[in-house]
Amino acid sequence: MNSTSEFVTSEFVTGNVSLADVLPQMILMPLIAFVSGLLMILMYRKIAARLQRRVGPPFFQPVYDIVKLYGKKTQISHGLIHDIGIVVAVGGYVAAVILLPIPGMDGIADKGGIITLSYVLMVPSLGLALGVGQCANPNGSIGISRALTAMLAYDIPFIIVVFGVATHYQSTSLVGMINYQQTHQWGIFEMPLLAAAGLFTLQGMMGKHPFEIYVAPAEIATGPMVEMSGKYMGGLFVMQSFQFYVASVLYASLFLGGGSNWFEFLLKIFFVVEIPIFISFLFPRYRTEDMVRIMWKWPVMIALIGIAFVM
Amino acid sequence: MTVLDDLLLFTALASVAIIALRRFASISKFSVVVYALATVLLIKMSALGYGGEPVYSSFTVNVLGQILQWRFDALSWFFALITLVSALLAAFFMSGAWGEKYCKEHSKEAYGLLQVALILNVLSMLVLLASGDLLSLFIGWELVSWASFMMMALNPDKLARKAAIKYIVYAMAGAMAFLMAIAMTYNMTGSLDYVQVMQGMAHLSNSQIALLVSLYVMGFGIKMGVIPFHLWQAAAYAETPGAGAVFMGAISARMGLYALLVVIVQIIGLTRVAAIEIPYTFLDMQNVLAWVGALTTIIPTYIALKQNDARHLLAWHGVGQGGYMLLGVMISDSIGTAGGIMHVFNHATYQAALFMTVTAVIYRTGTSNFSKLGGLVTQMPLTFMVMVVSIIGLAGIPPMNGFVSKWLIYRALLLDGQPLLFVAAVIGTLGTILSVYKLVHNTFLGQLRLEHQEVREAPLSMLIPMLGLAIIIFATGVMPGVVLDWVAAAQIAVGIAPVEHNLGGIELVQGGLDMIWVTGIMFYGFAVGAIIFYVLGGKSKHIHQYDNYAGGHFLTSKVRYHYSNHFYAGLMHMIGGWYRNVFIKLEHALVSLVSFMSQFSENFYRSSQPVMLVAVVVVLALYFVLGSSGGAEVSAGVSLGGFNQ
Amino acid sequence: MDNIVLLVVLPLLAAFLMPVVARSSEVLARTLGLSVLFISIAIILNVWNQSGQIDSQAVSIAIGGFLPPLGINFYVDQISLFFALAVPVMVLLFWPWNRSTSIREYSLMMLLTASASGLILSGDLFNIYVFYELLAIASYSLVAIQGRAAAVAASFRYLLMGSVGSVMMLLGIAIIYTQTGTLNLAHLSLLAPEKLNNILGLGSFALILTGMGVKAELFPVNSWVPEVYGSVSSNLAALMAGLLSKLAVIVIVRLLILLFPQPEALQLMAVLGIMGVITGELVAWRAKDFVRMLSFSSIGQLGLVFLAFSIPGEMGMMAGIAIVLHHMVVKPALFMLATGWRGSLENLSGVARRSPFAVLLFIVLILSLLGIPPLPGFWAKYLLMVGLSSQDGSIYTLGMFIVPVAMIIEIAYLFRLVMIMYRKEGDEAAVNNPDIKVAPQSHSKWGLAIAASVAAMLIAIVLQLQPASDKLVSLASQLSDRNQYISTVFPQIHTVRMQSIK
Amino acid sequence: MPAIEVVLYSGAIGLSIIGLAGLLLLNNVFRMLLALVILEAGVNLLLILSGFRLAGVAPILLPEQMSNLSAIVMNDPVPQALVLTAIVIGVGVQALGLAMIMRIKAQYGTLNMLKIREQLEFDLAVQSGVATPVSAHSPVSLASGRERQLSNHKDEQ
Amino acid sequence: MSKLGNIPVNAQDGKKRTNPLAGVFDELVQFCQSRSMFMLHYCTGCGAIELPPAMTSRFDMERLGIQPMVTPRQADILLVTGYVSVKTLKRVILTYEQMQSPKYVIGICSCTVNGGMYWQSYATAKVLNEYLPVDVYIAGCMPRPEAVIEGMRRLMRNIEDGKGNAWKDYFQRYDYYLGNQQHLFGNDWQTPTDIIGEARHYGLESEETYGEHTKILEQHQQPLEPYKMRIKL
Repeated sequence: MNSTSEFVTSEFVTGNVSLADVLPQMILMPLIAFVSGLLMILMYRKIAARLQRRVGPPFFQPVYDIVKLYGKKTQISHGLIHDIGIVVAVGGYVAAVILLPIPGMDGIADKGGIITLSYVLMVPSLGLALGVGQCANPNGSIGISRALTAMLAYDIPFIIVVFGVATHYQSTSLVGMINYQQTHQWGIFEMPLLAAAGLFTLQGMMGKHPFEIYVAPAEIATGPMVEMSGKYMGGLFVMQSFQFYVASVLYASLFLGGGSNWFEFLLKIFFVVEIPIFISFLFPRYRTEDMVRIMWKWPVMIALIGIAFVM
Repeated sequence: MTVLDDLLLFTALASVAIIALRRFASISKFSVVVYALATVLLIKMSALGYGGEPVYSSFTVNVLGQILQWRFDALSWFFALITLVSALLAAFFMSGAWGEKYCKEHSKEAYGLLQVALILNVLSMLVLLASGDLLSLFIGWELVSWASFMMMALNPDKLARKAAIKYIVYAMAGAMAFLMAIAMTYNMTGSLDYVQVMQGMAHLSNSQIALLVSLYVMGFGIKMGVIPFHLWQAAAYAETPGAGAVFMGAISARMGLYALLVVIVQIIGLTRVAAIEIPYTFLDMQNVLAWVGALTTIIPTYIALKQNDARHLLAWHGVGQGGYMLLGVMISDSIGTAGGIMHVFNHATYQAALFMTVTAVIYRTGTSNFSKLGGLVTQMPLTFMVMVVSIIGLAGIPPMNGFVSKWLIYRALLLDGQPLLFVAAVIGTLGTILSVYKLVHNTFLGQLRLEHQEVREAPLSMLIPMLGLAIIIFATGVMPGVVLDWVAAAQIAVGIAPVEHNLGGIELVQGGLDMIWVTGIMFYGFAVGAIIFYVLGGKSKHIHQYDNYAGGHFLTSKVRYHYSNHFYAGLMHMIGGWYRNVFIKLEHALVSLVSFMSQFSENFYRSSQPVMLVAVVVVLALYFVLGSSGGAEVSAGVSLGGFNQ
Repeated sequence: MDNIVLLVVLPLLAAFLMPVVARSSEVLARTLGLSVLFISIAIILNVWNQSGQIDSQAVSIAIGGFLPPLGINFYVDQISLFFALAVPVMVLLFWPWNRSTSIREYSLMMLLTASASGLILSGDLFNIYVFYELLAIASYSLVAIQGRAAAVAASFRYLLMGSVGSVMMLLGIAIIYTQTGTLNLAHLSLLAPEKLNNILGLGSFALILTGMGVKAELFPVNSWVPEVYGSVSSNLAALMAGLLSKLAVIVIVRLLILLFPQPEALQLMAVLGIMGVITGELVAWRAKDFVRMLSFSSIGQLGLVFLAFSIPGEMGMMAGIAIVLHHMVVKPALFMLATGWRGSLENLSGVARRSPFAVLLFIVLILSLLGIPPLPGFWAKYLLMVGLSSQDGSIYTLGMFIVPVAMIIEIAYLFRLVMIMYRKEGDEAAVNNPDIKVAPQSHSKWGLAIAASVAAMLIAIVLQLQPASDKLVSLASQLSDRNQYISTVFPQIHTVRMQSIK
Repeated sequence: MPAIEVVLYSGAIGLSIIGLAGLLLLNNVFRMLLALVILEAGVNLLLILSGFRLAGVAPILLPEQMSNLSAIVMNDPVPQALVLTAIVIGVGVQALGLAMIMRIKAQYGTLNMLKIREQLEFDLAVQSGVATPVSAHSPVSLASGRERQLSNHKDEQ
Repeated sequence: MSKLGNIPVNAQDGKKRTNPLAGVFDELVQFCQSRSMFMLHYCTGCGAIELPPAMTSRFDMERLGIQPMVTPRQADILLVTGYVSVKTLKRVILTYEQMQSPKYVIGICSCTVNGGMYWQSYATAKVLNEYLPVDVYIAGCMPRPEAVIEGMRRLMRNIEDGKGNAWKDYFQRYDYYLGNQQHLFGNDWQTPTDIIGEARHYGLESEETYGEHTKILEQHQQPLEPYKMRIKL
């Protein structure tokens, strides 16, 4: 692994970045993420419909939904924290998106690295949790308690995967990892087991079937979203598109070599997000404890074996 | 007279003054002034924090062939800074409305005693931090233990008394292990002076070092509350009267880490510790200690998750965070130890702030029981804000300071190639996130209770220290370089390569951290989010908490529509069975064993024939005598009538 | 210098004169005892002032001009002088002041004083036996004279144990005599390396240890302690726990140093000491009343003393003396506090409100007893631990682990009591019905004064650590110095001989 | 060793053993005291024997014997002096013990060591307030039973 | 007023465009609103059985942008699918009030139109639009999925044309609806939602918002002011 580390370190030492250089990136990256995220949601719904032998929504359906939600005449707020919760939930993902390198835009990614990124990713959850908390609706609180439990469930295998990858590349810099993969070999070929475990956690991270117990519409009335109306719900829709995007880009950066050009990049991230979508409609929903159990069993086991190969 | 002399003398005189004046009403103002002046004296030594030469006290004692001396180096200065600032804030916190209420609820005398306990704690900690040899370290150690005990014992509740007793028994066990270790060190190296012991350690065998390390670690570990000695701390700290708990939670248990840094890291050296192989395993002593740290992050954190009282929850987290410090120090490279040492500072800031917020809640509502709180955010928004800032710090999420120290620890674990420890640390963090959300949700969020509708924000005297701490938490989170300067100096003092840092964090070729950028991006993100929310979305209406979706049910004030019981029911369904109270059972088993042996001994003393014992001892002694010398001499020895010989 | 003998003679005379004098004038009889005690103190202080050389060297006083080894002698060095001073001082402190005390009790107190002084000063083995027996008779009678049925029964059980013990001691002395043909300590010390360094010598040590151990609260022969201390007045208990046990210990140690060079003797003492520590503290943990707790704690502390003295070398000697001196002042002070606090521990609930000063004193005393730095008790314990860890034997290693365990148990029960004392009143109903409560009373001023002065003394020592530690070192070196003993008693012995002994 | 010495020594040791066994095995305090007397007698005898010489004479050194010291066999006088003292002390102790036995009998109404001990323990417990006093007429066993009950009653850890 | 043809609709047909771009944004929003309808199906009666086929693969409502939602906060359409008993009506009204405007009500089955086969029951509310402003009725017993979808499409067209404004009527003529509700439930009728406050907040009030019934309501009304976040030291 010494050759790797030398390689990574010699090439990707970033110097000081000036704000002017990165400002366009800071504006563009969330936009790209938003658009791709919307497309992913569309893909998600389309695939679901196809699997259920339906036609599915029209192409602009995600846009319609979001515009409609933001265009609501009346919307309720349960207080300042309710508002701030949504702001933080969206804003946290915006920050996370900026910290994720994409082709041609990696100026700021090195300021954090993968560990920082995975903790920045907790900020929206916490913000949302606070906002939901203020709604004073127990369904929301139950949903949050389940969501945090789910986070506990999938973050443990995820963090093992992150560790394995970082150990493999001898770096926590995402830019360094991507460049290494582009010049050598994709991570998925070098670390197939970790990649498999990563895919597993990706499923949990997206919060869709079969790990969407925290939403559970018929049981706890969509959990955290129960009191979300209008722009609050719209914020959550925006957040969800970011969520899809971040999860897929992260996976693509860790295992699929990121993207050297836009076409390749988009192909990869849509491919990545496709897999969990296909899986999600094949399984019924897991209960919370079952989700914890399955997440702590298989992906953890696979990832640990993967680490043993990497180290 | 050096500055250190001034500081110690000043604090000692101040404690005498506070003991004398404890019944006066102005004692609270006086004590604030005292801590402020002491802090000023400490700042006069601030050169230490940037790599200055150690300051020696001119006062020494020569006793039993030992020269006791006192001195301050960068590490002591760092810890002393935390101590004095938290004492200052705690004193300020209790100087106003809280103190008046405490006087009313208990008595003026009790309040005076709380002030006395605080100054004695500070004094004893300064003495401990200033210690220049192992014996003075032990003296300081015991003083700290007893000062803490005094603080804990001030709460007259039954639970608190029990906790205090438990504490002092544990503390005594730790002190005794420490004393044994000191005695052994003295016999092995012939001295107790740091420098000479350090030289003497070089000649010791690995097994000797192993014995010493395990005794020292047991002594210090009990104070830190590491597994398996973690049972005493949470109850004891939680039941300490509010302002006292602020101070204790912030710094008291960290004295264990200070001693550990001095003795294990500086004197013995982690390379020696790492050289000790544990037989029949592939671990060495350092790994074992790191694992102790890792388990300490996990187990108490998940015990905290089950608590139903805010103070207990926080106190358990205090135990758990100690594990991070130990883990960080035990990684033994410059980044890891920097993380461990820095975490002391960070932990002190947010833990003090959290205890203050909880105390403020108790001050206003009279309880910290989660089942009796909720929805206070509208009534106490500033307190809530401070709590949110601090729990973000505690959970180790950017941009607060707790993240930086944890990042350093994770980074060091990554560089060191320790996957399992890394995972353990992360499990601890995740558990922390879960339980801090429980804390903030069950006190401040959710439905406001009818009886709390008239609750007001905490008074200004309590808010000022809280807000100050919140600012510190955020500022040192954004600019960790400020603290890392001191940490680097402390690292040099204990003989570890200092961490390379800048104002924003760590520069590391293999992926560094720049908190200024990270925070900037985060706030940029929040700004974008706010624009999306406030500009694109329409007007919203603020509604009553009873206007809430309940499946078509009509909510009134009679219905408690709030979720706080069994908060993580799903998770507990899964891991609930893993809480087997193993350590509590072990503790009980130990007590039962002592009880059994005690009954056995008592029966011995109750024998009805007094002469029986004499006969028994004579027979046994003679048996021992015969056994020890062999029978051959008996016949030779028995030659009676010896006068003529 | 020679008037040291008066320390024994005067109280003995007074003891026999008192009943006679009392027939004519009771007041005179009462003052007689006190005046004798004051005279004794004056004599000792005079001797101490007169001869500065006592700090470094000792003096032997031949009784009646017969020189040892044929005559009997008193041996006066720092340590014996110190304890000889302690005897009248402590008897004075714990003098039964109240008017109803019978003149017989005063008389017995004088007998106690005389025999105690004789015991510590005597340089002759058989004299030691005689004084020891006198001391025993005085203390049996003092216990029995307390009047209560329990006291008589306890005293009788004590008597049985003590008598058998002294018979054993006599047997030991007989063995020594058959081996060496002399009873003078210095002479014995000269002969010991040849004559007593064998199994019989060891046996005799075991027997003497058993005999003296009864008084010194040695482990298995101390079951009288809780019974007797529980049934007598606190004054007497303080005297017995504080002074008499320490005298016996010092005599044992002196015999050990002079007569028994075998390492097995030390091991025997170490084993019994360890057992004493652990059983004493364990039972004290279960004790339900204050006096019983103190009694068992005292057993534990004496166990520590034996363990400390069993460490070969000067470190052990220092540790032992330090613990002895410390316990000698602290335990009586605690017994004085017990005067107000007899009774169930539960009844002490909330006494801190009624008598805060006494509770404060109690805490200071037990902190020192537990060995909390920088109080003097800590230095004693520190020396003990250093001494124990400097030795290789498995017994000492065991001791090194047992002592901390015992301390932990001790802190548990002592601070459980402190917590009970600081309870809010009416917090917890007492276990038993109210009519059997022995309600806590306020302390006598005298008892509080003693406790307070002891506490003040402890703190004064903390402030004067350096001189105190120097003094301790010189005491220890003098006590462990066999050659000084021999050369003091037999100044004519040639130095070449001395070296061969070494 | 001459046969007569064996007899003497074994007699002395036998006396001691009888005394010790009596002390250990008997329950009556008066008999225990007597056993103590026997034990002391045995030990005193041993002490005497240590200075005893077969066919020895009284240790009075006459001037004409000075020339031929080694030929004279004398009994050792020191043990005899010691034993004299020991006997005196022993008698004193025994008298004290007897007086105590009388007091015990008067107050407890029994000479049985077991009962005395139980009553003693109970009295101590009552004095210190951890047990209930009962009337003087209640049987000892009842009292001790109650005391035991009480001592098991509350056991704080 | 209970006739079907009298469903009050405040048509805004005569709206003039002064600036060609002035209404573009509004029109976009209206278009999106019509293409994205989240429905809350309040399954009061047998009509609900026809909804699953309408949603699933046979008819697939999602291609029209119609999705089921479970909480009134997120929903746009309230489907009342059958007879409404008095007890149920209370819940229906609460649910409606908790929905966020613009919101629409679709009455399915004859029972919601005129009581249907329960026309003489003492326990049902016969005409739904006396209590809530109903946008579309889908008659039939029960209407088939095709009919349901047709009803939805009608509503979509209305919204797109800017005619789906029945929700405003509830604010503007609150007194009328409240009167009917009080008539049925008694004078102490109150929901936890603050309709008057909302009307005032969003400027949707008119003279008819207040009247004798709102006065009755005010007499016994529990306070509905939210807890203000305040810093009172």
